[in-house]
Amino acid sequence: MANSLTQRTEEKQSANGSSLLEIEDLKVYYDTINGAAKAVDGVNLTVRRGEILGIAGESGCGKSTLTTALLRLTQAPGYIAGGRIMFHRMDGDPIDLLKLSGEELRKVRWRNLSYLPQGSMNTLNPVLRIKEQFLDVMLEHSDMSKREAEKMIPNLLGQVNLEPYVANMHPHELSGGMKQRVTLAMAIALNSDLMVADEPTTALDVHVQRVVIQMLADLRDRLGMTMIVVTHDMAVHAELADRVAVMYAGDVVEVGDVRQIFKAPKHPYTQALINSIPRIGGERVRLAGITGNTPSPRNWPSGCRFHPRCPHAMPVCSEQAPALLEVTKDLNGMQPPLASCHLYTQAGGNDE
Amino acid sequence: MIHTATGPVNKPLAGIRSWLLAHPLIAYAIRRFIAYLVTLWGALTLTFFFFRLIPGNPIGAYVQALQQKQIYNAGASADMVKYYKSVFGLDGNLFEQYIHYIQQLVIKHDLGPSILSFPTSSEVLIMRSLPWTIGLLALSTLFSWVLGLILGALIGWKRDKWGSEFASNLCIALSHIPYYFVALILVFLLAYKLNWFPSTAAYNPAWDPSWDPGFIMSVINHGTLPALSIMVIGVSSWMLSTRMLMVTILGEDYLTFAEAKGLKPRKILTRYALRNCYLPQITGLGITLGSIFNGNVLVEQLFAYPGIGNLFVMATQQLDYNTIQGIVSLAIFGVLTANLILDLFLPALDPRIKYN
Amino acid sequence: MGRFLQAMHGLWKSSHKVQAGVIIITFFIVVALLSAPITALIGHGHDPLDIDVSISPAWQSPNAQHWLGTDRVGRDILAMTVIGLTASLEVGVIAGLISTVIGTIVAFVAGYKGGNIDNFLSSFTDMFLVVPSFPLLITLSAYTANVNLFTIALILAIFSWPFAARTIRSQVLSLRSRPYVELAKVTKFNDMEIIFTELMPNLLPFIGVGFANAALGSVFALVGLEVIGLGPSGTLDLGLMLNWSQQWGALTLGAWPLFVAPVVVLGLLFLSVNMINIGLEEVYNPRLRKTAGA
Amino acid sequence: MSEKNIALNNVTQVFRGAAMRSMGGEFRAVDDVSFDLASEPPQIVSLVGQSGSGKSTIARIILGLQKPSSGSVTYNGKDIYKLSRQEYDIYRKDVQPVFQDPYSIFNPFYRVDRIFWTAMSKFKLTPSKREGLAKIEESLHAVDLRPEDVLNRYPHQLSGGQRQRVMLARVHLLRPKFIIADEPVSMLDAAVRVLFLNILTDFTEKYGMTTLFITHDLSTAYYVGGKIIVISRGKIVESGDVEQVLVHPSHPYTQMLLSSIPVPDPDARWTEKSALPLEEEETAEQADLEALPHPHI
Amino acid sequence: NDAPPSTQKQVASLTPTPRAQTLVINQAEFTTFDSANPFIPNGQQYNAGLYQVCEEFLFYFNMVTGEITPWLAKSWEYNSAHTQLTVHLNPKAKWNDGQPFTSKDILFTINMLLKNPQLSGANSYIPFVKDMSAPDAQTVVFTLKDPNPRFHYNFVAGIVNSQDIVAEHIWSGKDPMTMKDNPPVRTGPYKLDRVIPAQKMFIWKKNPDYWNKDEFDPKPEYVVYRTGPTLDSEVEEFKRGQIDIPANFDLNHANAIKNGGYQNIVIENQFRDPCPRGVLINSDPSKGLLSDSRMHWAISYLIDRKTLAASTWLMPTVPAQYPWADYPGNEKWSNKEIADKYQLTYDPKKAASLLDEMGAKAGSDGKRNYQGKPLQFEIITPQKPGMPEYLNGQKLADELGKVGITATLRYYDGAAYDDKLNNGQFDIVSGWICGNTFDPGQLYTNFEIRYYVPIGKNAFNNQYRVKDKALSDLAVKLDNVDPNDPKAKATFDQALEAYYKALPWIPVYQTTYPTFFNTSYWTGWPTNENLYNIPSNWWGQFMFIIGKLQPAGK
Ligand SMILES: Nc1ncnc2c1ncn2[C@@H]1O[C@H](COP(=O)(O)OP(=O)(O)OP(=O)(O)O)[C@@H](O)[C@H]1O
Ligand SMILES: Nc1ncnc2c1ncn2[C@@H]1O[C@H](COP(=O)(O)OP(=O)(O)OP(=O)(O)O)[C@@H](O)[C@H]1O
Ligand SMILES: [Mg+2]
Ligand SMILES: [Mg+2]
Repeated sequence: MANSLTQRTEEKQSANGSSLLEIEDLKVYYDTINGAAKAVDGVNLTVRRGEILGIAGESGCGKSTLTTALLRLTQAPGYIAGGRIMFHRMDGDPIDLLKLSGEELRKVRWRNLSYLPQGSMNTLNPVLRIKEQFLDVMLEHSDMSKREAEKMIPNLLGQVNLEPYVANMHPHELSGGMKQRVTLAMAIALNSDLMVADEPTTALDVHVQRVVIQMLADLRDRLGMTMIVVTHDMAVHAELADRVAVMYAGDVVEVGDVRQIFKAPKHPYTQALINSIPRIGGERVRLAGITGNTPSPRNWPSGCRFHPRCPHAMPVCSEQAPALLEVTKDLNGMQPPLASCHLYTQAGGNDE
Repeated sequence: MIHTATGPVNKPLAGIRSWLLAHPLIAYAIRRFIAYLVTLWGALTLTFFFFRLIPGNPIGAYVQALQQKQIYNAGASADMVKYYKSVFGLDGNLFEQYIHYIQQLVIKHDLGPSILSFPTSSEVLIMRSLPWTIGLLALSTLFSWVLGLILGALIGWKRDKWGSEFASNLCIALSHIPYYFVALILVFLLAYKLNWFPSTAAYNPAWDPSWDPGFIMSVINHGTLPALSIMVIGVSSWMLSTRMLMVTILGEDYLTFAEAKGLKPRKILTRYALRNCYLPQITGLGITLGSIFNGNVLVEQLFAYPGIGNLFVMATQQLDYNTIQGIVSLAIFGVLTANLILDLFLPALDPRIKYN
Repeated sequence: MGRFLQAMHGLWKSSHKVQAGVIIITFFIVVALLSAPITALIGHGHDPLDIDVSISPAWQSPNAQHWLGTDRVGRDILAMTVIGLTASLEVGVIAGLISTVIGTIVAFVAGYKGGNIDNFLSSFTDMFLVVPSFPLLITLSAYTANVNLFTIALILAIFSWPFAARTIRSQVLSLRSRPYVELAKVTKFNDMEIIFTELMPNLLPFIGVGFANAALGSVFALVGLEVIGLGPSGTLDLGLMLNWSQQWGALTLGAWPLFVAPVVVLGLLFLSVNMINIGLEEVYNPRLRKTAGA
Repeated sequence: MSEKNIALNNVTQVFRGAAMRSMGGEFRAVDDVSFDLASEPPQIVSLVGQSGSGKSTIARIILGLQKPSSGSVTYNGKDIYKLSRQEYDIYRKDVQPVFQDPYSIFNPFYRVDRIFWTAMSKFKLTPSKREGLAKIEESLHAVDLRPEDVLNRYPHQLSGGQRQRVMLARVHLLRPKFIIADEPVSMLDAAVRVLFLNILTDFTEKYGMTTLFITHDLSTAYYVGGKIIVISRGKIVESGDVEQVLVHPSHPYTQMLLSSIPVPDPDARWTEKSALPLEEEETAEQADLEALPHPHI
Repeated sequence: NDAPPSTQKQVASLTPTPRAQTLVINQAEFTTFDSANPFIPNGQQYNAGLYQVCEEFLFYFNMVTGEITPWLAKSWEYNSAHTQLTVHLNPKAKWNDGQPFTSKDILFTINMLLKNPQLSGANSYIPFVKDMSAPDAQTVVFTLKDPNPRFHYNFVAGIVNSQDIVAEHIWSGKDPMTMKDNPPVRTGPYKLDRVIPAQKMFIWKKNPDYWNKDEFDPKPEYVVYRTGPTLDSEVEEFKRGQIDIPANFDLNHANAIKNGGYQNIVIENQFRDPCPRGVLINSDPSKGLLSDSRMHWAISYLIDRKTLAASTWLMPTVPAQYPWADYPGNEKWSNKEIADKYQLTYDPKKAASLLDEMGAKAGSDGKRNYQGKPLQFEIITPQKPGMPEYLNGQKLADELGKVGITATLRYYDGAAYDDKLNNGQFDIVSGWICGNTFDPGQLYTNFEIRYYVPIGKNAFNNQYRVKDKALSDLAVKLDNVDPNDPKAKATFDQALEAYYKALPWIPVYQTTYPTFFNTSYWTGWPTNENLYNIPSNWWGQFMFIIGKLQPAGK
């Protein structure tokens, strides 16, 4: 069995770079007393095999909503209002995750898509031993015997630097960092194609945070797992991601290589974000930040949603929503990023 | 801080304190037991003074009742008053009476003679009624609990369905009704209008108590209405709290996570939701016992069921201190002990409960 | 207070159950407030509760003169119901108020002061909770002298305050270490000001629900006492009517209204308070509803 | 204006309880901590450390919200628990907090402006309503808020950043000598965080307020500048100028903290694996981390 | 499914005995006791059959006819000074364990009482008996300390029962305070078969060796006393023929049953209860206005006896003028002239003028004040709300209110009521007037000043704290007068007039407890036409009813 997992890793790595997940015009809304909150409103995004895609953006911009929707875990009062999520399996045709029946979906989950939820302090069932929770998922999605599966658990725990005896413990006997790592071990148990990690480091103390970040990077390298890592901490993206998607107000405003995002951000929002990160050492400069308020998902601003806070806002910005387009200007030899900003559109008077 | 089951406590500590720290289970049990004793003592003392401070001197009234028998010209007798005061532990001031009461209870385990059935001791009366009450209460409570748990879990699990919403609203409405209200309506409908069930007594008197199936059927037949009045409310309140728990648990991360793991719904329901659901309900069971006894008094009185509640009402009318206090003490003792047992054993069932 | 009214308005709009409950209870309150003119109307000038079988014979079936018939001594059952409802509500409100006040004070002292005071008060409350209250209630009500509506309410309140105290105390505990309380402290608020201006307003919903439950609980506890014939006073209320219907075998005589009228009124009273409770719960506990705004 | 000063003298805070069983029944959240804050020259002093190291406890002790188990806090040389009525009033006015959680700092029952009005009436700032309003508006402007966005609103109608800035406006209104800011930015987004920090540093200079800035984030501590105190497990392990301590950390604990921070630069990724043992959280063993001698800042 | 195999009929038996051989009597709630010791509490449960079928008395008084029937005894006589009473026993009498019933048993019983003052009833003898002797097995002689023409009343069952006599061979050497005497050894035609506490049921079985079998042989093999269910259910039991005597019916139900087509019902509503309902006043001097007899009359004028008699009692009845039941036998105590002079009428105007006369004037708000304080009375009653006495009290409170006196009414339960009464902590009682069992002298004893104790102390006689010298003197005088002496009538009339003048107890109406019998299994019940003995099933005299019953032949 362990062999077949390695085999899987090799298969997956051989397909690196091809697209794994294509999100098209995804809309996730919440029903509220004051009308629908359009938390995710028309997101387009592609995830490539083997990469770590970082999703950044300030609190409330819809990051968690997006990730839960990817696994179809959206809970009432939320609902998926439209779009497609095409998943390209190793074998066979791409499937639209949003069209799967309950049973089909159940099979895809964990085998193909695993998930590390935000605040994974409470993701473990308090009344079951760690071992049992591993077995539940392993026996469900493969045809190993219980014996074989049990044998694999110490190995999986070892991968996240946990001792084998942890398998016999109950969740409350573990510290937060340990729980996080147990969840992580569970997420890699079946060597799924894609792992979605929502804020994997946020609640952790600094040095545990470092350990987890390094572990994620390591897992990708060794298992060839594709990952989506959501966090608002830009430094983590700098440390971990291959590409970064920046979300603002329920939409992706810029996607690009991590270096490009940090060195040459295109969208004014991304720029402001990058310019708000204090650094240790060197001369202290006064950073600018972003003035103004985060808009409400019940009532996004018209046109470009960033325009009320944008230092470069033009009249067109409030009228017309810019599309997410490739920006080829000032590339400095990096991959062309996608950005939705009138600074780079014809409507904005920037004909490229 | 991490608490590992396997990791030894390596800090050198001294004395009993350290020993207790090293044996948290025993330390917990001792602490819990002390708390139990203190609450028990407190509650018993509270009721003792409560009853003794009620206006109305039973002995004067009592002697009067004896005198009324006399047709002609009976005078008061100081001897009589004195004698009965000592018999009933009513001589001396309140504090002496209290000491006497505690001594009697703790050392002799004796409640003293009843007024209701003098000179028979109150225990005898209580013990005579107790089996009926326990039979009625224990069965209907347990049955309500199990049924409520199962149905509650179901309506919690299917909470989006119309039927489940209806059921839960119905439960909310029913769960707060007083027992006797249900009893009244049941008697009106099932006993008076339809004549399906008898509305009084515990069994058909034509039978002698025995293990005869006919007698047992008769007991069941007579117990149905009182049990139903307790259960209608019991089941719906357990359903309600189970549903609430279920809904809370369904919102927990570990359930979302279980779903993300692609487990079969049945497995999620049983291993993830239910397992977490019934444990807190065991604690709940202990807590409700107290109020069940309250309602039981009324139900038994309404159905002339020969249990503790019925006895209590009669004892009250005679101001039979010993019996009244015996019953109340028994109820307090029962509730507290049930809670103690549950508290001591629950951690064995529920890994989450740490002994602190 | 503007916010309070606004919240009430939002509540009213957001739940049909709350609306239904409020309408029923308002109707009852209006009937209770107008009980004097209503009974006068029922009696066509006479006192419909006066006992004189030469004027109003006993055990009449419902008729044009007496919509719900008359009882054993010729009193009008509809008038009895109106008066009974009034008395029941009055007892409920007084008992609810007393128990809420006691419960709230105990809860605030215990929860806010903490330490040994809290330990003592909480143990005391817990003891009250394990003592079977109904038996004590029976005894107390049987032997209390000079009973009137107020004393009954007081007796009932003695046994219902611990519930309010317990729930409110836990809320106080959770609120008292809130940063805004600490901010108030560093702004030189004293304890009383903190309790009344910082904590109390946020606990109003709890206090309100506690009041409603205590009031309803007291109404029903009293009716319970009376049903088994141990009511502490002769005040004509709904429970006494139920007791009479049993004692006098009203059903055999075809005088079902003596039983049915109080049962229906109590049932509606109960239903209305619970509808409001359910409605509130649904509005405030979003997990319990399918979609927001249900 | 005369110089004022807050001094912590061997302050120790011990928590007892069953929950501390694994620690032998008691837990020293703050362990023999001494340092001074002086109003002249006004400066920012950052207090950094891991979660649970005792930072908030120190803040609460300084604010008089918690009485230390031993040691004392003095204000201008007088124990804060022994102040006369007048002195106490002055102390209260001079030492004001900014708390961590922007969500629970406002009583949800009241409009946001209430915190200004109560502060003004309690500290007897203005006689008339009109003047008061003018002052409030001035303070709001000082923190880049438009009065119409804030006044007459309920807290839930404001964003986290706005709320934290309202707290700053309150400080502006009161002009205390000392601000005790307990993790004021940890719940804010990066962009808003910078705005807040800018205002805070401006205040220090403009109004001469000495700020005790508590944070677990070394980069923000660096950003605000001034002095720094590093605390671990209730003990001060290192202190000094921010540049000195964070660029050339001398203590292994500080070094460990620094090395754990991801650097916001994709070209400067960690090359080696963390040197820390992985199994236990409470590593960075304290055995060799001895408390430094009484630091004076 | 609920019927036992032994009962083949459709109707389930409510007893474990064959229905056709059983007399089933429902009772209001009682406790099942396990002691038949009549000298300590609970041995005297009068509604469980003990006094009706198991125990017998020396003499029985039939109030309906005014006759005294000798039973265990044959006769009594006094010496002329009324200082010695001789009782002659029936030589046939035997205990139900076969031992003869003799004078030694009486001597033993009374001696036990004399020696144990804490025993119930001891005070009926200690102050009076100087000496006792039993010249032979059938003769007992009591020598009294003072003349007493009524000492024999102790041995005549008037209301319910009289002095219990216990068997020496059972009791001697036992501690009378803990002796249970269970099953009771008495002389009656039935023995205790068993008690079923869970059913609150006593089953009495015929004693085949009953001493008086030749002359008195009741037909039912079993007599069952049980606690009946609620009224509505009891009606059902009655209609199914499961019970012979209901406990809770009133006339309306009986009529409803009869009109509903059930013919096996006998309704008897002629027998007067010996106690008219009344209003009794705490006349203690410290009670101010209440101690004034004019106030008593004022209250009397506020009682609308006619309306009450028609409305509140279990059936329509008649107003009372005398403080005793209107038995034919009581005719000899009445005096038309005095009664007409002191007519008890409803006249609120008179009441008001009496109040004015006493100085209880109404203030501007209509409320009357007395000596500067507003007048306020608490009426108490031992009967639950809705019961006749309660309703009477309520009416009185209303009427008092109308003349400007605030009055509240409160029901007190069992011991609490007794306590209030004994300690004098009440103003007015709405209850009943009892006392005249054999002659009014017994009643007036309650007004003797020598029994007066102040409020707060237990009173056993004169609980109403009456301190009327004239009435008291006459009462004392009557104590020493033989009521059967024709010369006594004048004193009785004087006492009656003194009573009316003081009016401490105010009669309201005569009372009748209608009784109902089922003829499905037993016939021969007393009827209105043939009321041959007291029909109340909780009285000792009920034995004679049982003796007359015949099986209905089913
Ligand atoms: N249950 C809900 N009902 C209504 N609105 C909701 C609900 N859950 C989320 N939202 C709204 O959806 C928007 C996006 O929320 P989401 O949790 O996805 O943000 P996020 O980017 O993950 O933020 P964070 O960094 O704080 O986790 C927010 O504005 C939030 O208010
Ligand atoms: N009232 C209390 N009772 C018991 N322990 C407490 C109490 N207050 C704080 N502690 C403990 O004291 C330690 C220090 O807490 P403190 O809040 O000062 O840490 P901190 O440095 O502010 O941490 P964080 O960064 O998480 O806010 C913690 O371990 C905490 O659990
Ligand atoms: Mg999120
Ligand atoms: Mg903190």
